[in-house]
Amino acid sequence: MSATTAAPDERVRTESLTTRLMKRPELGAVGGVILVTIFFLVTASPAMFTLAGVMNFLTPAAQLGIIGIAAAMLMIGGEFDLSIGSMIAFAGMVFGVLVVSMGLPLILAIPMTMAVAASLGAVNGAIVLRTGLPSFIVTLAFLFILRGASLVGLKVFTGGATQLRGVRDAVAGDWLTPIFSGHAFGGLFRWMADQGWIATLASGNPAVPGVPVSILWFLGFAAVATFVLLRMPAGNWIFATGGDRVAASNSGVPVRRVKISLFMLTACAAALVAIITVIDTGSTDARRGFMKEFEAIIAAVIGGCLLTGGYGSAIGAFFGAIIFGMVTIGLTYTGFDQDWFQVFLGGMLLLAVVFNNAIRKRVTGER
Amino acid sequence: MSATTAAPDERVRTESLTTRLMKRPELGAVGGVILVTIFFLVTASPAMFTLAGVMNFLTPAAQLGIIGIAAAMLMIGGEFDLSIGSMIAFAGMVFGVLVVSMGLPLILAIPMTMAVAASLGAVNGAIVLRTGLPSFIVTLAFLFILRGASLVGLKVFTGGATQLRGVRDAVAGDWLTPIFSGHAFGGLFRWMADQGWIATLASGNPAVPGVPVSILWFLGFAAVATFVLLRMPAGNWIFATGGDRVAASNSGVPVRRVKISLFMLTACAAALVAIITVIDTGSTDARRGFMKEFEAIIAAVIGGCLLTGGYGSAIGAFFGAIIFGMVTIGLTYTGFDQDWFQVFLGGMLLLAVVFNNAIRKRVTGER
Amino acid sequence: MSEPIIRMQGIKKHFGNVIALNGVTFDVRPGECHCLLGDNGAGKSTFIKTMSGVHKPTEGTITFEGRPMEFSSPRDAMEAGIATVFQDLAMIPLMSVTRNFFMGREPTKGRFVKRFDLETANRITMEKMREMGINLRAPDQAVGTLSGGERQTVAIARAVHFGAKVLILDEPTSALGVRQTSNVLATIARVRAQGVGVVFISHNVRHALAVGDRFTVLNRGQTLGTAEKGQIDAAELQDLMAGGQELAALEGSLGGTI
Amino acid sequence: MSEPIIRMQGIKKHFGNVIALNGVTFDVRPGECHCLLGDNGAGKSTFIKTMSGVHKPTEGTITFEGRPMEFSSPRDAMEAGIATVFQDLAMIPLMSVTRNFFMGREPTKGRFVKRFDLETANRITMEKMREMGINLRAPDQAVGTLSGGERQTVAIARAVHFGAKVLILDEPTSALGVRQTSNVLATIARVRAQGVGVVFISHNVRHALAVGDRFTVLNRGQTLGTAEKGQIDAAELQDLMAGGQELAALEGSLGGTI
Amino acid sequence: QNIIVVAHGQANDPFWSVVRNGAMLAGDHTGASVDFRAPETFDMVAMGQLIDAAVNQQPAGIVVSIPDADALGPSIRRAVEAGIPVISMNSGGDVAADLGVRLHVGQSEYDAGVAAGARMAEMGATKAICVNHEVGNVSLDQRCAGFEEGFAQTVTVIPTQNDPTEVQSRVRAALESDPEVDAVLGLSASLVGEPAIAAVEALGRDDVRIATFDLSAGFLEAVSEGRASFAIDQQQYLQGYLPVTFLALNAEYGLMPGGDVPSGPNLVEQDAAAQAIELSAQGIR
Ligand SMILES: Nc1ncnc2c1ncn2[C@@H]1O[C@H](COP(=O)(O)OP(=O)(O)OP(=O)(O)O)[C@@H](O)[C@H]1O
Ligand SMILES: Nc1ncnc2c1ncn2[C@@H]1O[C@H](COP(=O)(O)OP(=O)(O)OP(=O)(O)O)[C@@H](O)[C@H]1O
Ligand SMILES: [Mg+2]
Ligand SMILES: [Mg+2]
Repeated sequence: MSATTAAPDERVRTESLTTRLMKRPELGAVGGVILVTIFFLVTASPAMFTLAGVMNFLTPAAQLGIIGIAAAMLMIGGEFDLSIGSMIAFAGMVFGVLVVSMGLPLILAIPMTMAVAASLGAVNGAIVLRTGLPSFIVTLAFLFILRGASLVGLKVFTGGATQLRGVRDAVAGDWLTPIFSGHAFGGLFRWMADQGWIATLASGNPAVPGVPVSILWFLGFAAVATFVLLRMPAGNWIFATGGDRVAASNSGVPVRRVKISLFMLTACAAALVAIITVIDTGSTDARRGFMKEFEAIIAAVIGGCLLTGGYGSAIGAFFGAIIFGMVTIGLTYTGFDQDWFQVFLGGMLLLAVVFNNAIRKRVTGER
Repeated sequence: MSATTAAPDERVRTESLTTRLMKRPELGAVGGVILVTIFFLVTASPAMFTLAGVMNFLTPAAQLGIIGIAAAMLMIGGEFDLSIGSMIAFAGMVFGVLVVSMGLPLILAIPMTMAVAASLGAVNGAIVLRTGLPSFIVTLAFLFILRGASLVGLKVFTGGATQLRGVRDAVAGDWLTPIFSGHAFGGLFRWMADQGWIATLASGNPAVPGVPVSILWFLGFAAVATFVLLRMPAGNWIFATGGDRVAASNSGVPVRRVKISLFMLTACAAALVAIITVIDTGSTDARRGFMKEFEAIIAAVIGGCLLTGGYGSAIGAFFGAIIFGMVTIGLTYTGFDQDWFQVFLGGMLLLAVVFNNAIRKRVTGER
Repeated sequence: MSEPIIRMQGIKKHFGNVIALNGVTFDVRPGECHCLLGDNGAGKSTFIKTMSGVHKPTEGTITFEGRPMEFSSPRDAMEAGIATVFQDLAMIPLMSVTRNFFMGREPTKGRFVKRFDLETANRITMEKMREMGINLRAPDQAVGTLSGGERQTVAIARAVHFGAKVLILDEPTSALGVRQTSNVLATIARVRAQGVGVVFISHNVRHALAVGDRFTVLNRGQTLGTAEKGQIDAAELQDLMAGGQELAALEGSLGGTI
Repeated sequence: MSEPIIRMQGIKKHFGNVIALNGVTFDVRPGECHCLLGDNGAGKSTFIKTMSGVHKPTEGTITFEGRPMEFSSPRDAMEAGIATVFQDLAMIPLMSVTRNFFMGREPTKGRFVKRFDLETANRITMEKMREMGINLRAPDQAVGTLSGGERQTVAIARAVHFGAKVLILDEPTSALGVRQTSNVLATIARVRAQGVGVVFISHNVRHALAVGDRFTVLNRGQTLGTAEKGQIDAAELQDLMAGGQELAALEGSLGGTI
Repeated sequence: QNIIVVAHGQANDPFWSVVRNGAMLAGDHTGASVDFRAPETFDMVAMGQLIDAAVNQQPAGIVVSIPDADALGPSIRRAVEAGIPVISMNSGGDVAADLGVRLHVGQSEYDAGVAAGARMAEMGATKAICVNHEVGNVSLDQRCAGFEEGFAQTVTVIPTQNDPTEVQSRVRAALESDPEVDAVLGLSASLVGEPAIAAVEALGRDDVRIATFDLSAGFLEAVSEGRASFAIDQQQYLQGYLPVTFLALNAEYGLMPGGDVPSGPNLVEQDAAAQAIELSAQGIR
């Protein structure tokens, strides 16, 4: 119908590859990571960027990142979950009880914990959809309820204490344990230590016994989440649902199904973190995951998610979690007076996000 | 141009007065208050609804309400402030230092504290507007920065402690003190006690020495905020700004001015609460106001504010704060086991909000 | 004459105390274009929303292919073969044109993991838009940055692409340029010839007369009556659409139809 | 011929890598209706948004009443006397009709505390809407629940009420019924007679010819030329608006103009 | 009889849950009904309001902790004025008498910190960090301050959150960035002490001495195995048990001891640790 079909459009200016790359919301948070890295390279003790140091700040970042990515997906879908942190405590309690008090093997205990978490997530979602209340207030109620229930549960099963111990003994020898705790690639690292490629401890063991499995889970989850969001129909539905619920529903997106699934996913991510940390520390207590919902949302927002839904990325939350982890742990490596910790934390966060944003704006022109 | 001008429109069904009343967002939260009251009338010790008991749960409700109403106005204007709680600590620190360490009279110390708070609020707002970042992340940075700064400030001015004492002595005798602390109508209450109309303590003093001034501030602020929102051009601008920033700006609303003013207002409300509580307790510490930003948002949301902006009311936040105050204090009047406290708190909040919502829906038809 | 695909009888719809529809009866047959006309606020959009599963009627029955039917969501209606262009277009501004085009009905590829086939989707989108007379710069432009007419064209192209049995168009040409309008009208004629039933809402008498086979006029939530093509002329129709009230006097060439 | 109120010269506007306007020159004189025509995506809305202070032009100059001018916000433009009906209407769905009508320019009463005079505002709103041919149920109905045409009428009535020197209308009649359309066209004629300069964007050749004094056609971000009334006939104009490309063949009465 | 306990630490805090267990057991033993209450976070304003609420119910006695005498003073005085016997526990021993409180059960946080610091110095440590999981909580801050005093060297306070993984990473970071640090003091055994042990062991440093306030079974195990140095025990079970018992007896027979009861400090070292493990796992120590 027109002759200009294939010819380049005169209404479009050409742009460079970097410009095109920087435009992707996934890459928005990279700038922040670079900035924070440079900051610590200058100010922190060199121990921070040894292999051991990097693993050290990546471990909390990974645990935060797993829930952060889930929170980001839920946020893209237009909802919040404030019960993530309490869910970590609750799922940890359930898992601990199943493993220690009931003595179940992991192959049963893990699916059961996940099932409990998923059904609580579904309850959250169902209430939100049924009542039309904002998810903020509904999941807030669950923040309190689950936190309280963890305490009560722990007291019942320990006979009065707020800490349930003995998980490490209970799962030792279970064939699933290495998948959820400890370090991967131990052999490789030992070999590298023997070759003198990586630092060793006084005892001759490698300073880093391997890659903590939580980091692998973190990487894997980020990859899967990104794939789902960008390359699967479900991802399209999530963006649509969060962008405009009515329009999405009118266009045939199964909005309710999407939202409920996302709530379940978030709860399961919290349960995964609970399982990993409970096995790792060998115990669980009533304060686990305190304020984690908050940090998860922070990671998602640093990574470029909009609180209003419909925009964001899993990779952004990935980098957001790394930024947050680096800043919280990194300040300990610096010589700054630790009383200033929170001031620095806030300042660095602000700087990283402003920097991200400035780069993105400069690159995409105004928007 | 048409004949049906004055005649009743056949396209409208008549509705009763109650229906029309219940439709107002201001009244949405009343249902929740009634429900919660009934619950505690049944379960709690009768001491809760004596005069002393009512004052007792209204005092925290009032302190929460002052920031809750400000948070509601900001939320209606489309923004968040997560630095409210830290601002309470910071303003409290500033005020304490001015009064105790510098020995300034209240007539100077209060305006100076307010000015500091307002300018920090303006900085918050300016960063949000300048960078286009979500206020969530910007004020989150200030959450950390101000909390950290309070700690550092307290340590500097007390020579290492995180608690600053002696405010009560410093302000005793200042003519402004009765306006910001203590109880109003003390004479009236003493007279009523002498008449035997209200309960007295063993010492013969009335059990309630008067109405805590924070309650009067709360009532006054709620009235003014409601008036501004519903009856002033500025109120219209706030709703428009939060409803759709671009549309509002295109229609000539000074969006930037509105947002900055709201940030300043929120900060000043936090400073007011700080001043009231610091004078009342006679001390301040680095943990003051911890998580209050959260509770303020809860009060606003219980009261019917939408997190996405453009909808809500000050009266709603007023009742939201009362519900929250009643539930947190009220549970201690019941015989429930403290371990279950959080479970009940969450359950009651959920119940109150669901109930509000159900009533409103039933009354307005579907929406 | 063939059986109606969809028949709506005595439809009423109340929103709280607002009565939007007060008993409307309407049907569409395969291969016909049934125009729904009426003043602003007459209830046209509300009516087609009940037809496409967005609203549940307060009263009244819907029969689809002879069977009584209750759509519980727009997805149900879509699966039954009803595609709709809503007046507000139902687009997500932050999403790309392609993603909006295929929202809810993404083409997939891959054996085990069904991936969203973006290449195919992009190609189809560009093609369908070009057929409607819009040359997009790129299929990944956000819908929010499209011009009003471009956006409307996306919605129409999408509905035509997926419209199986019934195609509902709520003022589809309101923001369109002359070329795009003539394309849309030609498209209506084409799909009608393929046996699809079309419901067409317009305020433009000339557009309605150009493609309509039957004309139903709504006024203040009620049906004023239905006319066959040829039974009614432009001036009469326009009079009905204005709700029987006279028009403002105007100079210029507007004498006849607007 | 009188001096132009507003003159825009060589306006360019880029969004990132998108070139929306590539040098457009345009002016409006008091008491004339200048029509801005063009295909979908030609850049009409972008152009009038730079005129009303929403966008800053990437390049080009704006002269207002003979003085160079830079509007830093729509509020500035409004205060200078420019009222605009945007294509997306710039309404807040959750707010009432009255509050939308007076948004940003509320009437006040009271000596010390300037209160929003809601009674007056309600009265004016109902009156102005009635003049345009819409009988609202109540002035406190939320705009989000109005029908498309009702909503558009609110935006037009508002702009007309506040339009002091220049009135810009971006496709104001797209969602309107016949009666409302004729009211709007009559209103344009009326305010023009009062010496207000009107910029009128439309895809309807007949509407443009009915009220326009001059006609400027945009195509792909550039001016194709300006014609005076009488210099050009409907078919020529329509040809220009279609960007010089032929129209789809159509049966029925659409032969001439759409 | 109804006795109300208002504490500044939450029911899910491992330390305070032991206090609560003690109070509850005392309730069982004496037949009094015990309500245990605490604000949601360390919040002096809210705590004052909880004391007011308790006074309104006219109980047979009130037990309070007093981390901030200025803030809680008016509420406590009101209780005294209303004729309710008040006993303070845990913190506030120095101000209790001025406020009209009958007696105090507990140990000053500051003194306990001094004892811990002195012991640590005695064991030969030269440079220490104090890991504070709730900076700004005055009673925790005092523990660090006392430790510094007893240790007679500057002590760096490392602020952290409640999350064991983060605590572990930060302790490790602190040790790596300053290899001279050879002593770690935690302010909570389960929240800080156990992750600190894990961090030190991951670094393979056996010259670092680890001590903590309060007890947890896991930490005690480490002490008994020699992987950690000692835990500071306030015997906070007594802080819950004794005041309730005293008040119940007071209500029944008008009895009241004549002076304060110090419940600690008591350093649990390798020899005594094994015995405490089981009790700790049950929430008694
Ligand atoms: N959700 C709602 N709540 C209240 N009233 C509503 C709602 N939706 C529509 N209405 C009212 O119902 C009437 C019919 O609206 P509808 O959108 O169906 O009109 P329409 O015929 O499509 O008009 P137009 O030609 O202007 O698009 C309008 O007067 C409108 O104000
Ligand atoms: N913010 C933006 N970012 C990128 N491109 C934009 C933006 N706004 C407009 N455009 C592009 O600029 C072009 C001109 O858009 P504009 O809205 O001005 O067209 P129009 O002439 O008003 O069309 P219509 O008649 O359809 O309303 C369109 O192709 C559109 O895609
Ligand atoms: Mg309509
Ligand atoms: Mg346009």
